Amino acid sequence: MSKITYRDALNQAMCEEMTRDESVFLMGEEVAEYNGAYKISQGMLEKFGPKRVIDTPITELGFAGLGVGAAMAGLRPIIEFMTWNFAMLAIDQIVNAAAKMKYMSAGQYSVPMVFRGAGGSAARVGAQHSQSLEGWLANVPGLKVVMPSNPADAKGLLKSAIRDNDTVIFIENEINYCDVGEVPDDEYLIPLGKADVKRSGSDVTLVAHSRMTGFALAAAEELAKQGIEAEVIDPRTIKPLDEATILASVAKTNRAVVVEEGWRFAGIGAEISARIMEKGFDDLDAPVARVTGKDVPMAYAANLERMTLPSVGEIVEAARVVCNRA
Amino acid sequence: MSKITYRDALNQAMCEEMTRDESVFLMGEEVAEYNGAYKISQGMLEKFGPKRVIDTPITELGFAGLGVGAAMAGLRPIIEFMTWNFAMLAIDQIVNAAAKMKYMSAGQYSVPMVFRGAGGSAARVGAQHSQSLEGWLANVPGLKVVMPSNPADAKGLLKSAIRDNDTVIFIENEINYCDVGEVPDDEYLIPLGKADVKRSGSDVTLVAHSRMTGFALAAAEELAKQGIEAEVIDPRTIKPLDEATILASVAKTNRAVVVEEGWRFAGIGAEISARIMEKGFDDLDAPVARVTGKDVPMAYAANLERMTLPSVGEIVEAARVVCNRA
Amino acid sequence: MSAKQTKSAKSAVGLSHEGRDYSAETLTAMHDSMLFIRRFEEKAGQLYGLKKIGGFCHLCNGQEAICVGVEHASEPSDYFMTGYRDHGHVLARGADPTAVMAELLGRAGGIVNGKGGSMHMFDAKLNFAGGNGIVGEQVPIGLGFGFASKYRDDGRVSICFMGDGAINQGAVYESFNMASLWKLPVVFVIENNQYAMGTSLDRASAETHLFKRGISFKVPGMQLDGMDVLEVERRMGEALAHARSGEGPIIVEAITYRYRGHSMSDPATYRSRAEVDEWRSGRDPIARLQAQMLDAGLASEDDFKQKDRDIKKQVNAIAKAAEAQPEPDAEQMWADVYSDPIEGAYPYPGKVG
Amino acid sequence: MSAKQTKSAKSAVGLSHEGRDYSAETLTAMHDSMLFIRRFEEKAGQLYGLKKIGGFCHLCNGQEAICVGVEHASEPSDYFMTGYRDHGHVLARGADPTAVMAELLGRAGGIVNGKGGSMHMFDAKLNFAGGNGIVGEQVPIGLGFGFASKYRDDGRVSICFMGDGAINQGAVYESFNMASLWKLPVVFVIENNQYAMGTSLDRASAETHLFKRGISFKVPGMQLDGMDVLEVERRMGEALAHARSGEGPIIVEAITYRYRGHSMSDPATYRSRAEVDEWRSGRDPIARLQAQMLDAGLASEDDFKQKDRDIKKQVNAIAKAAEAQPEPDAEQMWADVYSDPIEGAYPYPGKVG
Ligand SMILES: Cc1ncc(C[n+]2csc(CCOP(=O)(O)OP(=O)(O)O)c2C)c(N)n1
Ligand SMILES: Cc1ncc(C[n+]2csc(CCOP(=O)(O)OP(=O)(O)O)c2C)c(N)n1
Ligand SMILES: [Mg+2]
Ligand SMILES: [Mg+2]
Repeated sequence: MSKITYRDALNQAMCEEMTRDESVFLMGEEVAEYNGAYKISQGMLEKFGPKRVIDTPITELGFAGLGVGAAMAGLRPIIEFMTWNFAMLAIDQIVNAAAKMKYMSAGQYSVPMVFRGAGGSAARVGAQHSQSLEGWLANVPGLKVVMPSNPADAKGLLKSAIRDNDTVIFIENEINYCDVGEVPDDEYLIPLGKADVKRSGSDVTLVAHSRMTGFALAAAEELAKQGIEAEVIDPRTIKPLDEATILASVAKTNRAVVVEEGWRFAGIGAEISARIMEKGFDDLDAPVARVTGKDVPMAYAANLERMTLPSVGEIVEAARVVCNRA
Repeated sequence: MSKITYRDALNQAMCEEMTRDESVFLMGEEVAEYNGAYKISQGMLEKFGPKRVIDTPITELGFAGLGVGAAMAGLRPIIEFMTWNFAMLAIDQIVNAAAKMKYMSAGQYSVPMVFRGAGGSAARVGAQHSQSLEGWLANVPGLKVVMPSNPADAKGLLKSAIRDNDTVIFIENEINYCDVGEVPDDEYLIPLGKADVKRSGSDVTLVAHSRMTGFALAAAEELAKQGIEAEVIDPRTIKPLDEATILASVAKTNRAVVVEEGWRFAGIGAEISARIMEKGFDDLDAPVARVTGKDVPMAYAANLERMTLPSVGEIVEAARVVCNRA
Repeated sequence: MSAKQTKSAKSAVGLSHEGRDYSAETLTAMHDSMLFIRRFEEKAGQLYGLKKIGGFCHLCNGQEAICVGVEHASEPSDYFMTGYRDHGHVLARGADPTAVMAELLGRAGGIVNGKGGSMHMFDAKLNFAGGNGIVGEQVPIGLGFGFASKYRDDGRVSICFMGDGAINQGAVYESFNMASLWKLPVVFVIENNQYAMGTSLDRASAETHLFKRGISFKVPGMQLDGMDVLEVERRMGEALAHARSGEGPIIVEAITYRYRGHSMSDPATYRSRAEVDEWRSGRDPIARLQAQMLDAGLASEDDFKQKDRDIKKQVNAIAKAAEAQPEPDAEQMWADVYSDPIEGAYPYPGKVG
Repeated sequence: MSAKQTKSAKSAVGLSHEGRDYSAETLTAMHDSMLFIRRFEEKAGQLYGLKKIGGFCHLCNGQEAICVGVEHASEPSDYFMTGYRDHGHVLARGADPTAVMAELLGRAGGIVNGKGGSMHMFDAKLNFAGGNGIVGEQVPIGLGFGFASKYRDDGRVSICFMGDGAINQGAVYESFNMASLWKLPVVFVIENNQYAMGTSLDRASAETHLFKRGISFKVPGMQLDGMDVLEVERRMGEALAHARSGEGPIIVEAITYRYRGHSMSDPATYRSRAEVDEWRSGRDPIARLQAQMLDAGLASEDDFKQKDRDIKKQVNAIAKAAEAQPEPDAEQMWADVYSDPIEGAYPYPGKVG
């Protein structure tokens, strides 16, 4: 095991896969000479040369489509969006082309590629730079959606995503980039579609992905002090969702809180909440609670930003409510 | 009362509002000289002239943004997407500009406009032309999402949408365009944000919007024959959702099925299902069931298309399940 | 026989045109291919009228010289990427016409198992990469094929078709810029049939000389008569040579005309009968090639009549065979969503909760 | 004093330049405006270093002649629409600098109540329409303002700024085409500072003469020295006259340079010290105007020194006043989402279910 950052974990995953497979390339804005806007691709231009690490003009729709075509032609593109906010410009290529191409062509063409970059809210970057798109993308059949919450997951999942023969939406978190964690020294893969129990507990299940996993773990610590043992589940892959792991936990705890940074209406939390009810109704002692970003655009001011995001306190409160301890 | 089509109802709504208010204009592909790809704007060029009924080049992102700017400058644009499928190209302007502008400018600018067109699946138009975007759009604060299911609602809601001072996403249904229904002769408005009980019943609540309202009503007829009285609720406005009407119904029936044409994962049904549980948990005698489009792109072949869409039979079956009659 | 006829460069010269020699076989192949597409689509139009074909159905009647000329100029390893008006292109490339007809009918033996329909033809073994329904979407994808060829240095060219309406989509210019900047082997073929649905070129485009639409990105362009299959073949050959040589992308604007409405449901009242007739009887690409072949003594009127009868018969047989096919298996609905489905998680059936 | 100084056309000629006369007052106003913006942003940079300003903060040091020259050429009723590098533009337009500084600090008295921050300045009463963070997104929106002016025939022009990186976004060409087709009164100002973050112009653009990027859409273009405020003012005046006259849109490419990194977090190692110095000491727009004014005997070195001291003092006072403000009220979080909120449905609080 070594201690490395989430950022370096992503970098290692790409470097290992690009070393292994000539057909993998990295393309995006500032990924090459600048070493990445958030330095995820540090050193990769030097290592792999300009043929495989490619700076683009600012044309998200165009280079996303380029990636789709290159993947159809047999390459394995990694397309970096500087942040996922900018991917809205490219969403037609992601959804109408990448996600549907295999189906429309009855399997003649597949689109094995990764779209990756930072999603959600960074710090103080305002309304247009603080959006969580995982709900939209997970809505779409043909896409897989992966969101790691720590360095080890980030590395193992990104390697799997690059090897996967489908289009994988890989959403990182800018605030997590500097997080440090233990990562195995030997090569490893983490399979897509498997949730991870980040903390065991018997009283309430907290389901939280990406940056919110950390919030949920912090809430669990606080809850433990109050005598409530929370189990924290990180789905890691949002679509397809590993509902078995979630349902098994709820069968044990009989209570659940779903946490997400994004907006509440028809978000990931809505899906998980609905699914727990559909398949675990009789296990539930209380309605599933959702803790989500507030239903407003993100403001710049520090206090408003703090209020808009879910907080550890809100998770604690929600858990107490579902445990009848509020 | 007169019997008119859903198509004519939309046409009348636009004509009345354009007559009332000089600042309203209609822009989109083929809306003027061609009288609309689906003839919604029949006769409007002749009536209002080329200044106010404007054909565009095929540039969804561009003319959506034009609409945003024109609305900020004080006009009241109606931007037609030939179908909502093409709006994916414009979604950055809808979400990052239209929805957030008022907030970002602290109310200095507002974006009073309507984006409208046919959503969902038409008949046999395949994967790229058969997508339901309401879940994505309803996810976004700042937008209102309206989806009428019959001619009278179409007219009254569109008039309200045009007068509303916010950005309204107005999603019609191509297959409903030829539906005929009673429409009041005198001018009327239907307020946004109010659901409508389309059929009263005591045994189970069916919540269904747009074309699925008709499916739910058909299912209710079938259920009645089987001794189950279904209440059918059409939210009409998806965002904000009139949860009070839905919860009141569930408080009476204790059982609910949510129907939507779109994909299940984090769709409208997930939101409604989660919300019923959150706020009506103790009223529920069975888990809420969802009947949705299958989690696949839409195929062209008639049999596959039929299977992919929700069916009346599936709604009946779901209702019987939640009523313990399956 | 399929729409694509064997190319042969070896045979004796049948016709010399603008400094280029065409063998009788080549000319016959081009002719037969165009005529086949014409008759095939007329049949499709009939079947649409009978409601056996559903949804959208966009015919290319009048535009056959472009796909056929491009096919004859290109290598089998070059990629074709196009929009929704794709029957002619896939047939010209050599796809099994029964599979194409079955696709239009939504049958099990369709070229994509009935899942795509008119707008979404694919034939990977012929490097026919679709078949896209979103106007302009195919352009960045076509760019990606060009990128892959440059990446692998495999000498292939990506041929990316678009219409005079598609040319206004922003993605086209993003693609022009990247193709030009990186000198990608892409030929952008604009099929300028002068209308995008009901919108005439000058009502949608500030610059109506579409071959100039690359100037702002240093992409050279050429304009040609898209009603003349020999001109298409010859100049497309030059364009392909340019792209293949590493000099970067090039635009080919082919002036053409569609005889029918935009799709089967369009009465096309936005243009005059006279305008249609002018193109249809004055500039028809099939009649033109026939006249050239007659002139050169390569065929007689009777030969053409017989050929036409043969093709019609053949097309009828194809339609019959396609119609006889069953609908796709129900399992097809769940197939091809993922290459690597995840156990226990997919498919997530849209069934009762 | 604010960044915008009163324009005056009445006074005696202070300087004649390229056939155009500028009063001493006008020259002083331009100078003071540029200098104010320079010092204001330096202060913002300091506050960012102290972590009092968060998120992204893009300074326009070196580029001041553009916003100031454009402001002086335009009418108060013309619209300004720009990207995220917007402090100079909003100040040049005449916004209250304390409100701008408070915005950067996320305070209650911010120009948008602290909700927007550096990238999202708005001042509707000055027709300053933002402040957009998505590269290129402002271009179709600016087109919409031009559309509205034509619709109302109100004689206003929409001035739409973008960078040399933004110019590659497809939406720009969709906008060029529509503006040209419909002859909308829009001036597209390209602030070509030769880098988009770390990407130099020639690594992103096939055609690096950006004023030519409208040729494919029949949008005329002009290139000017964006480090010369008088040239900006004069030629922008011509461009505005063109747009206002009904002749349609025009592109103005202003060649410029940003002295600082892309944003405060960018060390800008992608360019050499020498290159930066060449622009900074050789072509600085403030120094240049000062030299011209000295030459014309309109001011002395001491005047400029004193002015600089005054402005620095003023900026410090502004920063202090802004810093003294409280954070926005908590209710601001729920405000301004909708104009017509719907009773009982909004806000839907993100609280425990
Ligand atoms: C993005 C998008 N917008 C609109 C449409 C609807 N539509 C289909 S074809 C078409 C016209 C395209 O014209 P052109 O590019 O000239 O091609 P042609 O049909 O003439 O071959 C339009 C508007 C679409 N399919 N996709
Ligand atoms: C659509 C989009 N893509 C990427 C970014 C990230 N980004 C912000 S500024 C910028 C560079 C823009 O350069 P340019 O247009 O030259 O303007 P300048 O910063 O030089 O003023 C990039 C890539 C963004 N904000 N929006
Ligand atoms: Mg056309
Ligand atoms: Mg720049």
